[in-house]
Amino acid sequence: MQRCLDLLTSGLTPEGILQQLINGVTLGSVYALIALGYSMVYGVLELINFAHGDVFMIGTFVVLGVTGQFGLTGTSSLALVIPVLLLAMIAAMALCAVLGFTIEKVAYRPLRRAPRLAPLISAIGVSFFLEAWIATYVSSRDHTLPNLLAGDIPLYADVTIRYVQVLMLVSSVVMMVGLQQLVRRTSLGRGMRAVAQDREAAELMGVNMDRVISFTFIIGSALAGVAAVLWMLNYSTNQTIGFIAGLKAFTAAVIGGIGNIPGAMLGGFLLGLAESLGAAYISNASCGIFSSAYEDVFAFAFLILMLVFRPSGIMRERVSQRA
Amino acid sequence: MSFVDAFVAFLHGPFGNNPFAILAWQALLAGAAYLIVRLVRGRVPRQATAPVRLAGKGASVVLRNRYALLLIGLFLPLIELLTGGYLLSVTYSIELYVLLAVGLNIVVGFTGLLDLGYVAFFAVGAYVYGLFASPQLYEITKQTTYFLVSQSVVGPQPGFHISMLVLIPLAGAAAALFGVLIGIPTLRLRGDYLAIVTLGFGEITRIFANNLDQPINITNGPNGIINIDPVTIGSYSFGNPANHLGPFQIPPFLNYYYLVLLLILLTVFIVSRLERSRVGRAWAAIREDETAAQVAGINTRNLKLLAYASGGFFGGMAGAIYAAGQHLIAPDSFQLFVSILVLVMVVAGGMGSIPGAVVGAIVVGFLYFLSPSLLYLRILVFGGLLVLLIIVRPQGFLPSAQRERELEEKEEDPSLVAATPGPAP
Amino acid sequence: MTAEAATILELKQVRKEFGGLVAVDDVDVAVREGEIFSLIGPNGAGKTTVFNLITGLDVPTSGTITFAGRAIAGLKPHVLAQLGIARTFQNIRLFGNMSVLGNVLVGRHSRLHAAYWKAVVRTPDERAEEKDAREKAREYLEFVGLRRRHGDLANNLPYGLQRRLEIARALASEPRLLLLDEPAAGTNPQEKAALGDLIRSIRDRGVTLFLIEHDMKVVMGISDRVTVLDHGEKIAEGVPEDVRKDRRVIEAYLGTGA
Amino acid sequence: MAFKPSDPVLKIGFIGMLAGKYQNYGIDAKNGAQLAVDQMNAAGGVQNQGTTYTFQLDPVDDNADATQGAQSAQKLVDDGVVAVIGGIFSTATIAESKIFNDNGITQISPSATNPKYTAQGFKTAFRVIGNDVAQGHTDAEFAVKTLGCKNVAILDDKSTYGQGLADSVNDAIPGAGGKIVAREHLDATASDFTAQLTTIKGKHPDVIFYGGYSAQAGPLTSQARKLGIKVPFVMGDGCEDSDYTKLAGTDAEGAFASNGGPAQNLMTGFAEFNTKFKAKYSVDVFQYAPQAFDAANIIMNAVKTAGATKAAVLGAVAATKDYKGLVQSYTFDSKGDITTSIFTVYKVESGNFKAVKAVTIGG
Repeated sequence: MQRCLDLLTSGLTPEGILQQLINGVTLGSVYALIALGYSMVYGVLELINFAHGDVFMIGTFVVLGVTGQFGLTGTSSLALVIPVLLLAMIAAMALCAVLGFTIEKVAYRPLRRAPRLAPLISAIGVSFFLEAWIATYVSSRDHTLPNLLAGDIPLYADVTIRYVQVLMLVSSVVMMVGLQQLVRRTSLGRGMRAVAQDREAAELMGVNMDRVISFTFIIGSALAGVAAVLWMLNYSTNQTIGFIAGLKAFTAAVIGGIGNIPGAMLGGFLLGLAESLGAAYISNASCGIFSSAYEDVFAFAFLILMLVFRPSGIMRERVSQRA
Repeated sequence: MSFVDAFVAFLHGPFGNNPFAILAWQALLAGAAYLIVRLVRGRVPRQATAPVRLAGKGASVVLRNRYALLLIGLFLPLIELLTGGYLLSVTYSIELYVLLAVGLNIVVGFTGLLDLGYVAFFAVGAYVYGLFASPQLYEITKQTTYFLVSQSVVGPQPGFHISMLVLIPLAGAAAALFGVLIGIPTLRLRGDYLAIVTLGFGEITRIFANNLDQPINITNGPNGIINIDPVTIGSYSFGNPANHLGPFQIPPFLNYYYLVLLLILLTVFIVSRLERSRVGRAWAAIREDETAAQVAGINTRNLKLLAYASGGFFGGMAGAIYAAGQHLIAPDSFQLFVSILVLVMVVAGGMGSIPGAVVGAIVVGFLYFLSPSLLYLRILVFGGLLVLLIIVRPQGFLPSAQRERELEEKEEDPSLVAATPGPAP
Repeated sequence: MTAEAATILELKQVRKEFGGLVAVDDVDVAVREGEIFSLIGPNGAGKTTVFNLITGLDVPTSGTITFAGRAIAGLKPHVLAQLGIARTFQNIRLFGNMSVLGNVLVGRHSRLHAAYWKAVVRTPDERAEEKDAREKAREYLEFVGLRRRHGDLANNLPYGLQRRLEIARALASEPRLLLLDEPAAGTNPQEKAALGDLIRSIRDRGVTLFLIEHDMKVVMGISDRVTVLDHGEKIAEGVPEDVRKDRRVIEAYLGTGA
Repeated sequence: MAFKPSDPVLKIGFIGMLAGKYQNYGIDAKNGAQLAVDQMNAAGGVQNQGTTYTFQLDPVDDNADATQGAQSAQKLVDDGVVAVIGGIFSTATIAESKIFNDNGITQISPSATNPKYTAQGFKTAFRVIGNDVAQGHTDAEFAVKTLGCKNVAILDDKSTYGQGLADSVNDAIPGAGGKIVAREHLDATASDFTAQLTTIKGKHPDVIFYGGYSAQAGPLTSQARKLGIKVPFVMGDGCEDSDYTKLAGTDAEGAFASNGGPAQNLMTGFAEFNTKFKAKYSVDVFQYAPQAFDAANIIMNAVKTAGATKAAVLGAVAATKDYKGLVQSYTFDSKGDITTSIFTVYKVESGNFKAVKAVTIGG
């Protein structure tokens, strides 16, 4: 018992907690960006676009390709790094957008009136296809970028926040605000909201459904392209990361209230925090019964609890009454 | 092999190793395939009910020829043995998948609950068998270290070694109970949400299996459980390679093949009787419209749990036999991919159709299990075919024969044969 | 009409709110055994919510619902089916990919009792029960005029017949009280007349009927008593002739342009 | 080729992951075995009782998966192999060992280090590499005694290999005089390890031991450095490869990793081996090619001494004593483990692993 109490308090330092918060928010910002794509597509089509995570994964390989082409290293000057990263982002956004558009056209559109499970199965097929394609024709190994944009800002004691982390945070919030404006202000955004509310009614009102859906996929996938750049600045990639990242992002979207843009953002941050704090402190909190290897269990448990007790999500978006 | 090589080269295209060139070539191929599909299929049907109208034919062909199929099932392994044991080992793996597909079909096909975590039941069954028919539980009490294990004398094995006649049903029951436990929190969820939650449960199960070596070593973590007893009836051990029938040697895979065949027959028998009973009708009603089913007097909660439990039971039995035949089980064998593979079998065969699940498992299984050295390429082709299949034939190879069966009943009804056709009142 | 008939269903001060929005506002309704009772009101008047409260799909925020002397608010739908309440839906909810006969057999579910394992073994009592269920189901199909279509998929029936099938499915549970949610919606005048006959003959079998209608003309012909609901509130009640003349009713209906 | 067409050709099986996440290990070992077979055939094969035997390698893929492993093992049995080299990863190897044992086929793994592989009581299971217990001991002694780091943090990826090795280190640290200040785990599919690293940072270790593969070890090292963790990393053979130095980039500098066998420059004949290897496969030796090369030679040698039946090969392999291979001298004990195992600790200097210490255990 005493051992438990010791465990409970050991390692709980202000620096540690602050560092874990920063870790969590950084991870969460990428989840959030991917979650936006899930959330938008689900809002409009009520479809879990299982292949969305793989679109993101392909984005990371585009980033690798572009930065590799310019031979970036950890010692490259900012004058080279920044334009190349921007170029990589544009390339990843463009390729992901084309891919998202194509996937919808080929794998989902023919199934719009098919039984409910059909598009989900199709999405799983696309996901497998993309992963295996990368593994067969590009690489089945792990890859990282060199340490670009090194440097950090001291915060407290020996805790610092790195420039890359600040960039990740700021970019994801900017993207979220931009998307929110797009949905609120533009006619296309109105169309999206209309289709999300009631597909048939929107069609009767003269909303071009196909166009709205295509556009939803394009925007969501382009955001995954942005997420890919940010991801590569901090983490590594291989052909399988899309599936895991996608699942986490979907969880984030559900936590925030699916179909809700700020919700997806908030859900991403919350999930990132839950994972970081969970992995860091669960061992202490459970007297050593659970170890940090249960990290993924937290995400799934969070999702399950959320769906069971508060299916509308934190932001209380209307959950469609499907029967 | 030359055909496979040619196929690989064809997919790779003539433009060298640049991924973009390969992508462009494959996009071209896909475009051509898409055009052909469009031409063959005509326009996309505008009605959700279109697939159903096509239902029936294929499944009844299978049903009518079921005795011929049974004969093939009985003699196929003997023919395969002429080429050695490899084909038989593949056939045996596929058989386990048939059992899984028939079980999952109860949940997904009959009841309409999309379960992406079915592998959890398989795992529970396998671990129940593994724990109670191996030295593992003994080692828990021993608090072993690696040194001790490597020095322990292997002779008569310590630990529990319970008979398979008890363990296989017990494994099924444990998986059924597990089905009820994960069913309870998901009762209110529908469609995609349910899919993602069940997927989560499947992954959680695997992660627990991988981590329950601490603080007490129950599952032996990533190493898995080894030295699992083979199925033994009396003094006949299924795992003994020295078994002989007259001059013929009986390889272990053959024993297990017939055991699983027997279980498949039993399962198909039970499941098809359930399908035609009030339970099966209630499941179908839940699949079609849960609210209307409730109002029609169906206790949807209990019947959904019953579906999970039944599906879990057959999955658990399959897991137990897998563990017995495999000699070793490890968490890595219970990946999400297994759930998806079984689901694809059910969908490809035709959801809600027992002959469909069986045929789907056989076709998809052979596609998948042959040519293991082409791991990624076969997943590539597998993924592509999956999309193509669901677009061209969303109802599967052999969709539910329900309608056909009702028509058969019509023939049995003398009053109807006598009735003159006329306009409905 | 016998004024002395016992009350079979009574709603007292029943209220239902959805997140602050009042759908049913302290409504009192009493249905007497053996009558054809209608609840009418313009769209959005809260009629379907009343049915959902009676059949257990929704739970009232406050108030009591009594069926055959028993408080039933909050009971599960399948329990209520067991007790003898059946219903149809405004937007027909059949089991589309099941046969016509299969739909009625599902309706019979709450009157069947064979256990899970009995279906597998096919015990004699299970067989007898299934045989009986099929015979009963055919009788109900005969009753609504669908006997010859029993092998068809429910989805393939024309609209009017789907309505009748839904009624047959509801009758298969041998209800004491049958709730019909806008049974005339989308039917032509001819079908409307036939429907009136069907409803009367259901009453003649001893089933109490509770109708919701949007269209006043339909109910006035067949109902024994009528209650008018507007914006979740009861505004009139009585025999059709009286209700038809009620000032508030006329206002409500003219006000919504119906 | 120097042999007559009528000479009997014996099949030697190879089983391991040839396509997939860790295919580089399998392909490398397969190439090593193939090279041994080619050299033997070029030298005219082996002779036993007047018959000249030549050899053919029969490679199959097990996807490092138990189910697939059993099937593929069965395929080798059907093909009539006299002995098998493989598998590469422990879990699949253990699953395969049952099939080979059933059929009396000798199996020599060049790389499966889990102690349980040879502890099942199968007479057919051998390996030409030291097991995890010996390697864990090596790493623990190195970290505590050589580096002088008393406080050790242990991290693993919860894989059969990673956790197995980490557990062995864990058991060996107290004996070496060290103290374990943190024991953490990663999920093998995770990308973000900062939570575990932050916890470790708070425990102020002098050294971090990681049990796992370079795919995670590379990013893990980078993330540790970005968090300001400056203590050295000590790892196992799963990380002693060019993937690690590539993934971790400049952060890899100063990291240590142990591996079975002597340093390549200390193996007699390695230079020649690598030259031939590179000429044939146009890549450098990655990991276990030398061990697989030796395993193949042990099998072919057994044919030479005892003949071409499965039983004869098994008997001769079990009796192997002081066989001088490329990597080391091999003697099998009664379980099928080698009696003497050699380990070498390497350090990353200017982007490459350089041998810094050799350890011999047993013998």
